[in-house]
Amino acid sequence: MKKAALALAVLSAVATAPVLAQSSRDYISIVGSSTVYPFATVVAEQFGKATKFKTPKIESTGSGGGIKLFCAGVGVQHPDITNASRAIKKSELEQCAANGVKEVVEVKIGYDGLSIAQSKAGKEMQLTRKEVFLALAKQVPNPDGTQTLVDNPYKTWKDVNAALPAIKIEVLGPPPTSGTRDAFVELVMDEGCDSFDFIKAMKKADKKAHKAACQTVREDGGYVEAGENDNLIVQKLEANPAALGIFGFSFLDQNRDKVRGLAIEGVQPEFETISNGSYPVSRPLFFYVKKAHVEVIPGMKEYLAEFISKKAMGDEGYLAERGLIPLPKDEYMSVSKGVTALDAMK
Amino acid sequence: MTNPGKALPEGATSFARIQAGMAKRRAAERRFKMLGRIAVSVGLLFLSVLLISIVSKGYTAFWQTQMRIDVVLTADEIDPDGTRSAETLRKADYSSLIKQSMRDMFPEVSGRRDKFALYGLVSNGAAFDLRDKVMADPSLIGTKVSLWVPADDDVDMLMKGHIDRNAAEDDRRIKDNVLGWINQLEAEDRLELRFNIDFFTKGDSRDPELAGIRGALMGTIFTLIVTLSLSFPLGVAAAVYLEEFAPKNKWTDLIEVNINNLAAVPSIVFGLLGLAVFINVFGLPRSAPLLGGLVLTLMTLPTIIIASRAALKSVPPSIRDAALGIGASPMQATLYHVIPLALPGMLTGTIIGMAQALGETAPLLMIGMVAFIADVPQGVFDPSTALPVQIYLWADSPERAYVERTSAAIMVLLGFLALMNLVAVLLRKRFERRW
Amino acid sequence: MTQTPILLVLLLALTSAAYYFGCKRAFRVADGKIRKLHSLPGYYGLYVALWAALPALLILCAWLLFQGSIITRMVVSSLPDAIQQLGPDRLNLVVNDIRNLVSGNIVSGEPDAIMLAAADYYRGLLSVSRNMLFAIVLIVAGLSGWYGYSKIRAQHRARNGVESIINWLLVACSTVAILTTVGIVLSVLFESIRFFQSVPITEFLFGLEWSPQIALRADQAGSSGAFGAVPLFAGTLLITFIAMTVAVPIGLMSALYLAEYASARVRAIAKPLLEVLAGIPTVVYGFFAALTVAPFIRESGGFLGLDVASESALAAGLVMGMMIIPFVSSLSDDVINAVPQSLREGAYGMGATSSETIRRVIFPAALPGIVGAILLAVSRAIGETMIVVMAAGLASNLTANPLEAVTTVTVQIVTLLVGDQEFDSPKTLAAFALGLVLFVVTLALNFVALYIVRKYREQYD
Amino acid sequence: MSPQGQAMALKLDGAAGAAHVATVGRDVRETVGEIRVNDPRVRCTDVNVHYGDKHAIKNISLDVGKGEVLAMIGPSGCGKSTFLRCLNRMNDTVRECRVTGEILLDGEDINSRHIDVVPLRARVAMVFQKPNPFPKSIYENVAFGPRIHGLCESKADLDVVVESSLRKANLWDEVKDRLDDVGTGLSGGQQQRLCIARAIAIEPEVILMDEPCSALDPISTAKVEQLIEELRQQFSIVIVTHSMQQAARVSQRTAYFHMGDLIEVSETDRLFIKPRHQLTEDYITGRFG
Repeated sequence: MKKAALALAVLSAVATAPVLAQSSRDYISIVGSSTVYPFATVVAEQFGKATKFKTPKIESTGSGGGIKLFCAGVGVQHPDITNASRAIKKSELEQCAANGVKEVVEVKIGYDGLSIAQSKAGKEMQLTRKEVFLALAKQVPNPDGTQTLVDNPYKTWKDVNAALPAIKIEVLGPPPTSGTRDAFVELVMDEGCDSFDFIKAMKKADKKAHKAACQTVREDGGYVEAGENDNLIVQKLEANPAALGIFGFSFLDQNRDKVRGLAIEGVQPEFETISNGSYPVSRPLFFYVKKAHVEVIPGMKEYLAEFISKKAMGDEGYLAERGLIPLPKDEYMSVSKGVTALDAMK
Repeated sequence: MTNPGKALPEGATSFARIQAGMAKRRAAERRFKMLGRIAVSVGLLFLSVLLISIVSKGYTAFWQTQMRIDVVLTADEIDPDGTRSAETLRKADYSSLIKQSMRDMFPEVSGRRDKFALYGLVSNGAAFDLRDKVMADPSLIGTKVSLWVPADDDVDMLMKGHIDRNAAEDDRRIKDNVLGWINQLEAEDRLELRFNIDFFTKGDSRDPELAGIRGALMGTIFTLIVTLSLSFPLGVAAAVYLEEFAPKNKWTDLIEVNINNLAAVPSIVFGLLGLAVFINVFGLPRSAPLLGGLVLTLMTLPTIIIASRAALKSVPPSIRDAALGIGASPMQATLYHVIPLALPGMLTGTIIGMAQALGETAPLLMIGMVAFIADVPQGVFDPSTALPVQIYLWADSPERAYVERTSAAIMVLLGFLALMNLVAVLLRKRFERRW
Repeated sequence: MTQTPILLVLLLALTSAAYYFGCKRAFRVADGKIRKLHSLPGYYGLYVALWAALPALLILCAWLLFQGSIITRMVVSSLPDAIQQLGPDRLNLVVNDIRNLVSGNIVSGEPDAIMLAAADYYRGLLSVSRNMLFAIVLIVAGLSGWYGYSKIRAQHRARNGVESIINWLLVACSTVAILTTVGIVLSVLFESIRFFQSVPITEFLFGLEWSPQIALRADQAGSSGAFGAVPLFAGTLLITFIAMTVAVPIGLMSALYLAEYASARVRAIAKPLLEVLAGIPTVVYGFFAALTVAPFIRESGGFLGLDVASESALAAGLVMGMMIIPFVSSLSDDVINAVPQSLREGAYGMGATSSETIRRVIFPAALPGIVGAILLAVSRAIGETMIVVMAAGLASNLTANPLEAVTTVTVQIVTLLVGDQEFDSPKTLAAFALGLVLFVVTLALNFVALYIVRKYREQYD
Repeated sequence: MSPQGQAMALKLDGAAGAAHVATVGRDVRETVGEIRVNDPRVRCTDVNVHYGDKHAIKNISLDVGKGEVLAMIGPSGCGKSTFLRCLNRMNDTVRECRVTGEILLDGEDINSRHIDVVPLRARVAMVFQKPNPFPKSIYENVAFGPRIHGLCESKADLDVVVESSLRKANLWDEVKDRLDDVGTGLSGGQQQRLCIARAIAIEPEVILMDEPCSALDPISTAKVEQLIEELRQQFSIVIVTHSMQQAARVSQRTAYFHMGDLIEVSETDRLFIKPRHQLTEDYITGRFG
């Protein structure tokens, strides 16, 4: 009898599973970038507490994984919104369209500063993008002045620039799978690289070679791929005063007592300097909305409204409090207009 | 004494030789025993270092700084039309009331930046606390209420000593003027460390001072219920079949190799399986405890089957023979004699499997359980996280106050584990035997 | 759907009744003399009960499986043409809205008349379906129960019938393992094949350089983009080796000490305490490794004049070994306890000391089990993810120096799958290929383990 | 087979010839017969064993003479095995077991807490009820004792010891061609003789046998009994048996145990022909047990 009851219980458990798998969804489902995640969650929480709707579910899947899920199709089993720390690619949009996700609304929510930081115990340094490029690229212009590329010979910062201290080059940064790395390469390495005229000239002649020269990071230990956990980088910096770390501005802001940001080309990473554009290393953040879902998933419109409201995205909004660098006024206006009208991307 | 052994060298009786060797053997014995002691103590030392580092980081999270504020609930602000309808009360701007009360406390503060900092002393959650209070008792409108609300995480960190008051201003997250306000509030007895009930009753939040583990805990409980109710009967049934009834042939060999192999398959691969099969083929909802439970079931099943088979194996064949010998069918012999004897071993294996499931994070990464979910799940279909995932998420959060909460969540998780281990110990103690 | 439990309870009641009447009837046909029956009366009861429950449950499952889609189809066909033309995806959303309306959830906006009508229709269909289900399940249960009931004779072999049903259930349970394996293979195989179409399998397996830096965007250049997985395997092995050098001696000695020397009190306290180590979530170990152990090793290395990477393999391996101790000790302990007491007595009876008994008699006798335990621990170490993700770093490094940073297979799987990269690039696919390798390796490991265990078992039986 | 021939070796101790008077406990029965011998190898005085609350052996005094086979008989659970295990402190391996009293081996109290049980057990080896060869080769089984006790310096020495032990155990001819086979692969009788060979390889003074033939067939039993007879030349043997015929066949003296008491001990012939105690008589005439 016991066995029979057991079997019955098992069978019933198996039986009920598919039934509810088809049940309805009454909350917003959001996926995407781990960089946007902390901002999206704040909005979601505010939204959940202030309205009668359920708090949206937000998964941190990385931008690529998020877009993959987002583009898989239209319907309850697919997410409504994806966050991204980079703009969606054309190929990805095409993939979306092929799967029936034809109308996608792009929302630019602000900027994220990328900071290079060191332990407070370390010797204070100032860097330029050129120096960073020389220290971290796989191949650099030959130090003897000839216009050729050689494998990076620099071991210490002093080798790069005699004014810098003789500390071993050790930079903890995001892995190549990360959008943060993407941004770092584009904003720092590319720029530093183009400060050499002969490389810049390559751009016209051989685009590919130019990119290979500028965007390839050394793999011999000078650059340490430290994972996506920025807190861990902070902790590691604390343990190792000689190392530098690359991470988002919000982490720097939270850990001011442990680490200090390095000035890039003389500009300290500060809230103001990033917002007004004088700090050179910052990137835009986005989220993408599936227009087909706006009308049918409960709370979608209200969530969008909450996100673009002044108290969230404005200069003194709670997102700014969390370290998101707000959009300039005119850009904010146009984004806000676009979202209200639900203008789909082309 | 006895005849000298013919085979032994002359002049030495075996006893004398034994005596001569004893010192060395005693020493070897002592060394061996000491090695055993050292091994056990090293293991325990590891455990205690780990636990001490966690507890010392996390115990403060069980207290939370609360701030007493006096709020004037002006009717005009909350309910200008006087309807007292729930919708109006819900939508009112309570945070402006709280800001007003902060300004009342520190009338000398001026300038946008400073005011911003002043408002920041109170948690974002205070407005919602106030709203709930007003909605529960609308008659409060128009009066002045004094209530305790959670203070901001920075204030909390300062009160708990995680922020050094004596550090230079530049090195401190709290600036001098804010520190002055906090000192004043302290002097007025408006700041107090109280037991942090919210930590156990609330779901996740992006504000450390409001974040709780209830959501993750419920998610874990639901997940484990699903896992246990599937994996235990399945595992025991499979083990009983393979150990007691299965004929020895290619097919059962295949099953056996399979199970052993599954036990060794990395948990993250089960995550891939869950993603491909349960989500993409069966269309189960992402992030649901049901899904997590299914994946963890498949993951723990081999553990349980192997442990159960070992338990069955350790029941001497004489028991089976005895039952069969008096005319019981194999099924009866198994059901009435072998399984009851093997049950403690099976349960121990199941508990180990459950403990493994309880701490598992990697496969849940793949099936969407690493998510921000503020609402406490109500069933196995609601989106939810699990405790270890919550720990992973909090550990990844920039706010410093999450460090202690992470450790505190770990402590809760370990509490769970201790409970499960206790059950396992009791079982083992009760039933352990040597044949 | 909330009525399903009620139905199940009713079915349970019916089953119990069937059991009761089955027993009763068995008594009756035997005139109260149990000896006359082929089986005990309880088996007749179970026989009838199983007859009553199983067909009804099968119907219930099938019904619930198809009910949703059938009702949905009917509702959709009742909707205005304009909505029906929407295409399957959009329709799915509309249906979701209707379902939300039906179950009284929050809906997207003010429902219009069409939606309300559809919802009403849906509700109606649902209740009809439920009633029908109720009726059909109960009737089937009754009929099939009656059939089972009518078959009861004194010489009817009820026990054999029941036992063969149970046997089949047990067989079904044991095939879950096969299904799981098939599922795993299928879910990694296809993507791996796609990966091997763009990267040759020989390069993947034997290439000495791992640097999966494909350009993130079409207008970017990546690094070398090498997919040679040897450094990953080497890193995994290095960390596993370190972990095992920590875990095996400590775990084994603990097990031997606790089983053979320790007093009951010490054993009762120490054993579960050690097992706590196995249950601590790997996330916690990861942080412990990265924040406490790694800096400690780095500093003590610096003190000794050694150059230690901040993400040294040693730190990850050490902490992983710590985690694995209880796996070795617990499993070995069980094996050691299973060694017959008579062997111990045989050795003691001739004047062997405890350590001699352990080393020369118990240990060899328990060896197959211990080897099994250790191999289990090895595969656990190879597949461990969170610790290495947090403590072992990502730089692929072909080295045997435990003080340097290495990366492992699992770390790369995680990094490749939850990064920000484009989702159909070889990078993500590489994760599946690595998963496949991991799977195959553990398979091979187990074959070896089983072979060893068998060989020893033959010798010691 | 008659023990008469050995009677001279067992000069009865005159002083202890009379009934030994138990010193404590009303439930303790007095022992009838000759508990003492002239030249004892082992002399036990007032031995008590407790398993937790259970009083398993009650105040027993008994001698084991040199070169004699002492049989212990009695119904199941009477304590004969427990008493046997006292003689080489095997009860130490049982938790909760407490042994008191004096057990002198060649005049040295082996029940003292200070005694080292390891060399003791090398002097008083034990063979168990169920043959328990180690899961190793036949050779390794016999070599185990000499190896751990360091009795042989070279492989050649060891070979000699193994061969002579196997010969003494009447097993050599049966196994000499397969010394590397697993010991557990032998037949039951061979296994038991292997265990005996294993015991005598360390040249003990006393061999304890706990129902060594209970798991064997009659032919194997006969072989083991013959072996015991031969071994008596060199060792003292204490054998527990529940077969009275076996006791009669192999032993010079027999002790009858009943519920933890030593009821009677006499020369074997005398005990079986003219039991002095009613309980003994009941037992050997098959009235109970």
